[in-house]
Amino acid sequence: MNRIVNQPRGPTTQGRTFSEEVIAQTPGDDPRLSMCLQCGTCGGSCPSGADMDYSPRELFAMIDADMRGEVLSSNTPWYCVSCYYCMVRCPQDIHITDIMYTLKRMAIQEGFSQESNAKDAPDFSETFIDFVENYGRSFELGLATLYHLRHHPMNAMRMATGMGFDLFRRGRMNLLPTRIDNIDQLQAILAEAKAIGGNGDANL
Amino acid sequence: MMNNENFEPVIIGFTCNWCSYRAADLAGTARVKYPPNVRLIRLMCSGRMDPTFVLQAFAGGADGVLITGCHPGECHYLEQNLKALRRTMLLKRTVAQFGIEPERVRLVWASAAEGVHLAHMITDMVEEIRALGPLNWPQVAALNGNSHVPVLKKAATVSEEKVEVAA
Amino acid sequence: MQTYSYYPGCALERNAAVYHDSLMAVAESLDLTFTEVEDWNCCGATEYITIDLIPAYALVGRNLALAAEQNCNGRSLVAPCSACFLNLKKTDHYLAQSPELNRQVNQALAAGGLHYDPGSVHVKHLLEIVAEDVGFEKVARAVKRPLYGLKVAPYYGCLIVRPAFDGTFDDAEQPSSLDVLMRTIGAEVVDFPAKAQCCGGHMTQISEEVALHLIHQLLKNAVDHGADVIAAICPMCQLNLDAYQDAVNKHYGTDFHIPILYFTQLLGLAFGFGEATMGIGQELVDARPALANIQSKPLKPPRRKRPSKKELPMPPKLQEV
Amino acid sequence: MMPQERIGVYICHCGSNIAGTVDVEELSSWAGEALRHRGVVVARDYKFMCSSLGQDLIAKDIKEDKLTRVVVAACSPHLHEATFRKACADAGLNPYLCELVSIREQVSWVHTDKVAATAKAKAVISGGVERVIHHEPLEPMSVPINPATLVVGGGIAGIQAAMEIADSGFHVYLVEREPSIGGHMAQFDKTFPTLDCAACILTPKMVSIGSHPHVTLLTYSEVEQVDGYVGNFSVRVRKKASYVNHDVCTGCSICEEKCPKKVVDSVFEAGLGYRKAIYRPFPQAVPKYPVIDAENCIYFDTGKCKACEIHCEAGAIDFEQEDQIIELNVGNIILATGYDLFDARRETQYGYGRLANVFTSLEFERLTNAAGPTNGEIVLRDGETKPKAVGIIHCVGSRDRKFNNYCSVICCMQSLKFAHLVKERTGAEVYNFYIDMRTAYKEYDEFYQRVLSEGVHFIRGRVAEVTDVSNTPEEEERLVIQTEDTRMGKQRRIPVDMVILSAALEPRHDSDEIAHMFGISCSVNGWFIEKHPKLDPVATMTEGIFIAGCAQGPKDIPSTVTQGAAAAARVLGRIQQKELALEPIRAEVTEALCSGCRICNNLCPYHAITFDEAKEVSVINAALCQGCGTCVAACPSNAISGTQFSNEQVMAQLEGLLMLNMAEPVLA
Repeated sequence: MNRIVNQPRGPTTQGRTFSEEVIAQTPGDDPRLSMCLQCGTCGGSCPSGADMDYSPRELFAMIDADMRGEVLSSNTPWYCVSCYYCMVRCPQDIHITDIMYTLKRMAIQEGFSQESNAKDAPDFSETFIDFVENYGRSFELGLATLYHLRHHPMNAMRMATGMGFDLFRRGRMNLLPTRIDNIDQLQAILAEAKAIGGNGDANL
Repeated sequence: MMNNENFEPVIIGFTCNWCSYRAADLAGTARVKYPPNVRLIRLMCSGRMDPTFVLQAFAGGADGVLITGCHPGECHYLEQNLKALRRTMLLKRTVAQFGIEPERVRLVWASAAEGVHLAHMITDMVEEIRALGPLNWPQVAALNGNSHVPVLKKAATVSEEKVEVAA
Repeated sequence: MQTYSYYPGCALERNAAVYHDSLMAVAESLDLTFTEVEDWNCCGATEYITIDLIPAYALVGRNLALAAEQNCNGRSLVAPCSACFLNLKKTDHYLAQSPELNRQVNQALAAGGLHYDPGSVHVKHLLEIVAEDVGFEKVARAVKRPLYGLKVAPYYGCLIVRPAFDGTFDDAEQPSSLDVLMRTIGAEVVDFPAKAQCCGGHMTQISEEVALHLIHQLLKNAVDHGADVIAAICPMCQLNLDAYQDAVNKHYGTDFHIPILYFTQLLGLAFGFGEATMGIGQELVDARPALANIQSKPLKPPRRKRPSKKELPMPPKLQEV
Repeated sequence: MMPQERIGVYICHCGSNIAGTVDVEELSSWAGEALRHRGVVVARDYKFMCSSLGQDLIAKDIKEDKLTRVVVAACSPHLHEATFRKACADAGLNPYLCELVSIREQVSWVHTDKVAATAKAKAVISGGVERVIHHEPLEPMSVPINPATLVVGGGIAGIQAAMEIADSGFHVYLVEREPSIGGHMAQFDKTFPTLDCAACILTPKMVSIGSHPHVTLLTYSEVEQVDGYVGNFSVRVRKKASYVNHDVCTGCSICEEKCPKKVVDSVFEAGLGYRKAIYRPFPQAVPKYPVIDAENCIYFDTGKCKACEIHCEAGAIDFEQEDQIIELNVGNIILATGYDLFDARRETQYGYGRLANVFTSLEFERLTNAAGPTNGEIVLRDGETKPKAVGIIHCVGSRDRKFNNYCSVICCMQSLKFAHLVKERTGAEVYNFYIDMRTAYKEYDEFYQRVLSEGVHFIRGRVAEVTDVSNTPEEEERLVIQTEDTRMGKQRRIPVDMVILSAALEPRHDSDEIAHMFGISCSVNGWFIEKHPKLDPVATMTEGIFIAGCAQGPKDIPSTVTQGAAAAARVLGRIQQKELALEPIRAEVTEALCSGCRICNNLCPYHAITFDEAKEVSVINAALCQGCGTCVAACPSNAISGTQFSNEQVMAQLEGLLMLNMAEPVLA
């Protein structure tokens, strides 16, 4: 990374700064990103904060400095466990967790998600939604196995022989998820939703 | 239908001496530009805004009326701006009954620090009224004789009283 | 008799089937009826929103639209899974806040012949309705076999109390409704300061290290305070604490074997249902040894040690829910 | 019809400020022509109307042309209305017959098109001309000022204000809710930044107020009702029964010693210590007499005990005593009602109320106070263990949208003081956790430097949580402060034995009711609103009501004392004037028109409108009326007129603005 952050990097091709883009793509009336005081409540509250390469607070400063590449290749959003501690404690009511989801979507869209050391996470999400799109229901443990088969064959073996087997034995694991009756309807809705633009500006 | 683009509406603005009139002063001091379609009348408080003034403004040829006051909770006279709020709500209903688009009456809160905000609101309102076109009020002639105005005012005041009792 | 629309969520179909079954059993004792939303789909968990915004909201939107359509008399929609609860509630909340998002999501729903007006479905978590709508008094009346002597650590996790969209029903940091509920059925509630901490969610799949750390912290805190059993209100929490306990022990060299039961299972036991009916034994860490601690009479409260003369007074506690 | 008035119109160039955008010559010639039929006899433009030459121009015309009305088109009336009114008065014209219309702030500075700007300026002048025709000569009203003053609140702000006024020889009634004056300052041990002992500097002031010949001290008392207006308020005060006859009590305190009922003292000891059911909050209390807290008294509960009565040799105990109602007449009122401390239990993640060794700032003040429950020893809640590490958390309940959006001003300095005291008295490791360090005042940053040099740790980061969930053996049985150290962007967990929460200052829980009773208002945050935040910080919008100290907003002791003195100075100024001139912008009822509907009665925020049952009409008290005009607008019979803002004036201005007054119809 450059040692000096050159400012301003200016608006992107869509005529918006990076910060404005993040705000526009985050649902709700206003994620209040610009209100950050840099107090560190979020970074301090985060259960997986120790493993993040930047604290959420630092990411917000970097967003403000238009450090798009650095922000989108950070592992921070991928380590977010969605516990919402940061959001309820933030003295400025910034929608931190929602912003993390926005950053994940942007990272995937712009091909940055493979940069971070959490590069398997997007695949996990993709695998999950494959199930949802095909069956209408998810399949948490089958999903885990399939995911691990792709990325961590050893873990998958462990799942299959250890815990997975135990769960299966207790009838807590399916071999196939249930399919909803009206899967056509769901698929039509999702197809239309994707056609609308996926990351359409929620705030426009 | 006339071409509204060339239409220059006349808007009468009622401002409160303590906040919004000072906001207008501040817009001036800060050289914030807005269209020259608004002419302001200074009142001591938005609570002074008599519904008759608004009807008279329309009768006299105004295309819109802007009422401005202190933000709720910041009224110089404790809470008279809330009375202006209630009156404006009733007034919008009353003018609608007279065939006037309620959008022609607009209530805006502006503190003495919000010169830019007030200027934006004025610009926005001018554009909105321009899009609506000139006020076309069949009763104008009748009202010019002033005969309806006290009746109207009474109606608005009495219903305000009811609102206050209900509240 | 109170009737609710019911959104079980995927986990209750299989992995957390005991949660569903035990709920259905205790529902009768509490005069509750649940009408399952027909043909509901997955809420997307925390995954769909990671990939695509509008489809993620449309996915949840379909459930809300179905619930609204099938819900003729303004019943609340109840989700027993905290993640489902949050997704349903959050979607409704943001759709109401953002007209453009609402328009786009409804455009997608229209492709399936559906429509949803934000605000028309009132989403509640199962614990919320037991604590607030049913009330502790009614629960107390249903108790036949109080769980005297069973030391329970009430575990809330995150998503029922956080984020606080339109105000949650309980404190975001130190909630107390489940504590009161467990005391109502005779159990002894242990102090469990970690009660609203995160179970790791899907981090078991992303970074096992992080997940095991969080799970370890929870298990340790419950065991440190002498809990026999942890009461859970969410299938994800139950799964992580139950299924990864072995991995935690291996990783940290610990020897935890604290069972994780759904709060409905404990309610059922107190209401007099048998262990088998309550699905005891489905958990990986066997709950039966812990349940053997249940006494027929309340334990004598431990003698409070006399405070020293020097001791300074504590501020009065804020009232529990 | 011949116009009745002779009007002069004066247009200011303001250098190029107006003339650059508005065609001023065109304006003056237009006004002279087009408004002649409305009475304009002279219209001039001049480079700077507000200059003495400009003013002379007006004066000369008033005299020579016998002008009866003047319209000046220049800058905002808020800038030069007084100037031109005075110029008119000097020339013999009643100042209220002059109208200033703004063609600078509202025309030349905000518009760019010269033609459009000139057209608008014409409308503005036309409105002014129409309005001024309906102006009436007015005289300022005057009201006599009762020289006695009521000060509400006996903290340092109220004490200072009372002292200044009483020392000047005027009488003060000082009303205090608690049994003693002294307020929060009396609870403190040391005061920053000089660390002088609070009691040493405060108690002499308390004593001299208590014995001042010009002060009537009404402790254990509350104001119940306020009527009247500036110069002449009548105030009803309830003096609560203390069940102790002050005429015979010697203040020996044997009753306190013998009282068997111990109660947690949640006021003076901030909940950290005990008092008896009969008590003085602290030994140096002023007045020195104890009160019986009937709620906790065994006698009042069971009818038995009377230990205090038995042991009182003076026979001062009087269980039959009743509340006393005292009526006061005063000319001015100073409200110095202080603040409440934020209830730190609401910020659950810091564990106050759950974790024994989490203390609030006020608890810690009592802990360090030599007269406090531990005789000044800094120990844990067990009353004996000395802490080895102490964390001090700033901004608890402040700068947080969930609780209070504002900075509580004193917490940084207070936390530095705490850090110093802990370090000095226990040698413990001290950690300060802050968002921003705010030490902006004389000698304040120097104090920060001093505490830095004493080896106190400063961690920039708002604490995420204080927890007893331990992760490591070092954390066992201790409190762990988890935060992001924003200096390095790393999470830190710091085990300590004691946590001190620098809790926010909040408006008194009943500040809304107090404001309503005295006819003033509260800001969104609940603090009393001053007349002007910078230029009139101790006056309020209600004449005769002043505010001082934390009731107006969080502040430290020096600022509080300054405000107390400032409010006193304002009151003294009023008293010395003996009577007060009021702006004659008032509403009046024309009795003949009033239908007696009473709609206006409840609309007045100042309770200025009453109903005369005999005449069946509403009556407005001119001294109470502040001229907002709400009643004028609401009167369905047009029976109320507002001077300077009458219906006729506004309607006329409206017609003028819409150019309905032109001899030839002009399409606006």
